[in-house]
Amino acid sequence: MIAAAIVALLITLALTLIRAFMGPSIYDRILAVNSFGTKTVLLIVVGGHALGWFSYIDIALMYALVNFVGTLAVMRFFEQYNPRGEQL
Amino acid sequence: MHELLEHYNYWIVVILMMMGLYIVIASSNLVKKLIGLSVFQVSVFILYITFGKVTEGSPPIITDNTDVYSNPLPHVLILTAIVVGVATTSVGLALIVRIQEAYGSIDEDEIHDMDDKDDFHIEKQV
Amino acid sequence: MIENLQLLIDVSLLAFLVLIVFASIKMTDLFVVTMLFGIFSFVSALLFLDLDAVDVAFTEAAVGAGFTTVLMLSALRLTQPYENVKHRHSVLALFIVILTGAALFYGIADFPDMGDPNAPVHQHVAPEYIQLTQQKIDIPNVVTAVLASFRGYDTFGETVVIFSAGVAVLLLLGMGQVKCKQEPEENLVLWVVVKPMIALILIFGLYVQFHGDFGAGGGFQAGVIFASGFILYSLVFGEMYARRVVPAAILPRLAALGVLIYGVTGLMSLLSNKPFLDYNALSSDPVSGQHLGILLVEAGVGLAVFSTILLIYYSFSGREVKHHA
Amino acid sequence: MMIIDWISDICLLLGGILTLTGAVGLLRLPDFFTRLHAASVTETLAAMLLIIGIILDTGFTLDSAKLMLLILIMIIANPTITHALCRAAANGGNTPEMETGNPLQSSSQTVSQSSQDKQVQTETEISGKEPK
Repeated sequence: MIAAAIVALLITLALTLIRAFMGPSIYDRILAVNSFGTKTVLLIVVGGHALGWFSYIDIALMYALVNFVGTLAVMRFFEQYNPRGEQL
Repeated sequence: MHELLEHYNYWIVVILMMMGLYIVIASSNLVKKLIGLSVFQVSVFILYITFGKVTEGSPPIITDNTDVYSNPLPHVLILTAIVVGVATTSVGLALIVRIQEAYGSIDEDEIHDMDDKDDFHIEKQV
Repeated sequence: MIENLQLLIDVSLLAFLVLIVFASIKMTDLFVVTMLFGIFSFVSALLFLDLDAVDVAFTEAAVGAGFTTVLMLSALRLTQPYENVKHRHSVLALFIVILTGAALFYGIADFPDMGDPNAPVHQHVAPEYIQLTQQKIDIPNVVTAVLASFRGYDTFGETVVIFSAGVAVLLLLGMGQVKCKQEPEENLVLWVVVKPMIALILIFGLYVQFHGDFGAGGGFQAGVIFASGFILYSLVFGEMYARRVVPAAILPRLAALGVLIYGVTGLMSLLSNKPFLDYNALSSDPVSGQHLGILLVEAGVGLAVFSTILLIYYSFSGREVKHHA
Repeated sequence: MMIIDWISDICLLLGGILTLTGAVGLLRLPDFFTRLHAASVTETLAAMLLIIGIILDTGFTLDSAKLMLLILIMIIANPTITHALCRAAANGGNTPEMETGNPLQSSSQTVSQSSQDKQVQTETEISGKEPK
C-alpha cells in the first residue's frame, strides 16, 4: 500500500506542477505552489518511512513550517505590490 | 543502456547547469540572471552530493546497524556552500536594488543604452 | 521493490527539476519565477534527502526554499517584477550552451558509476574522518564533527563570509525605516494562528541547534529557522512591531558577537600551547573538550547566521520604494 | 496486530486516492475558488489519513509523537493559508463565477453575524459590483 501511496503522491505532484505552470491568475499559482509544498511534506513522510531515510520526520516538520512562512511571504509581497485589484 | 542508467544523475545535472547558464546569458533582466545563477549553483550541489553517495550506504551518522556510510566530506562542503550562496545572492540583490534606484531599470540592455548616451553627451560637452 | 521505488522517486524528482527550470525560462513574470524557484529548492532538497545527505537537505530547505524566496520577493518589491522579452539573446545563448553542454557530456562519460564504493572520492580522506570521529570526538553525526572540528578553519572562514555579506548589504541599503502605510491589513485568523506557530518555530530552531550533534541540524540551519520565526512575525503583524521585539540596531552587534564567540574558542586553545581551534585544550578530557568546543562553535555560527539573515531581511523590507524620475 | 496493519493500509490507500482526486480537481475545475476548494480537501483530510497510516505502521515511539505534531501543524497551517489566499483573491477583484449570478450577494444576510465574517462579506460585495 505504501508503494501505491508514493505513486499517487508523485502523480499528484506532477498534476499540481501543471497547474502552477498554467496559471492563469497569480492566485492559482500561489495555491498550486503551496499545494506542491504540502504534497512534498507527505512524500517525505511516506517515502521516508518506506525507504528508511534518516530523521525524515524532522525534515518533514521543517518543510511544513517553511512552506507556511513562504506562502505567507508571497501573499504579503504580492499584496504590497498590487494593493487594490488590477487583475493579472 | 548501462551507461545511461549508471549516469542519469550526471546527465540531469548537466542539463540543469546548461539551463541555468542559458538564463544567465539569454535574459537581460538582472534578477532573472541571479535566479539562473542560483539554478546553476544548485546543479553543482547535486553533482557533489551524487559523488558522495555510496550504494547501500546510510547517511554519515554513526549507528550500530551499519558499517557502510556515504561520504561526509561533500556534505560538509555543500552545507556551507549553500549558506555562503545565499549570502552572495543577497549582496547581488542589494546591488540590483541600487541599480534600479540609479537608472530606473534593471534591464541590462537599457542600462547599457543609458550609459552610452551619457558618454556621448560628455564627449559633446568636451 | 524498495530499489525500484527509490529509482522511481529519484527519476521523477529529477524530471520535476528540469520541468520547473524549463517553465521558468519561458515565464516573464518574475513573481512566478521566484515562486517556481522556491519549489525548485524544495524538490532539490528532497533529492538530497534521497541521496543520504540529511544535513544538506535540511539546509537547502531552510535557506533555499525559505529565505531565498523571501529575499527575492522583497527585492522584487523594490524593482520591477517583469522581464522585457524583447531583450533576449536567445541565439547566442543557445549556441554557447550547446557547445558547453556537449563538452560536459563528453566529460561525464569518464565519471565513476553512481554509488560505486571504489570511486576515488571515497578512498582518501573520508574513511579517516569516519574512523576518527568515532575514536576522538564521539558524537554520532560525522558531518557536524567534520564541519566544526576537523575543518573548523573553513567553517570559521565561511562564518566571516556571511558576516561580511551582511555588512555589505547594510552598506548598500542601510537599515531602513518603517512607515505605517506599509503595515499589513488586519486579519484575525492569521493573527491567532501565527502566534503559537512562531513559538513552535523558535522551539524547533533551538531543537535543531542543540540536536545537531546527534542528528541532522546545526548552527547554520538553526540560525535560519530562528530568523524565519521573526520574519513570519514581521510579515503578519507588521515590521514596526517586529523591530520593537528585535531592534535593527543590535543585529550587527549580535552578528559580530557570533563571529567573536567562534574566534575566541579558537584562541583559547592557543593559550594552552595547542594549535588554533584545537578543542582538546578546552577540558582535561580531550573528548569532552571536543564536545564543549563543538557546542560553543555551533552557538557562534547560529548567532551569526541568525542575526545576519534577519539584518538582511530588515535592510530589504525597510527600504522605501523609490521610482526613478 | 493484523487489524492495525489493515487499518494502516486502508488509511494509506484512502489518502492516496484523496490526494489524486484533489489534484485532478485542482487541474480541471473551472475557476479559482472551486480549485481552492478541491485543494483544501487534500491538504487536511488526505494529509491526516496518510500520516495516520504511517503512525499506525511505526507503532508507539517518539517518531509517532513527532508525526502527531506534524498533523497538528498541517491541520492548523493549511486552512489558514487557504483562508488568507481566498481573502486576498476576493480583495484582488477575483469573484466566484456562477451561472446564476453571484449567490454570495443574495445569501450574505443570512450567514453568521460575527464582525470578521461581516467584513469579509462586505468586501466581496464591493468587489462583486466592480465591472469586470
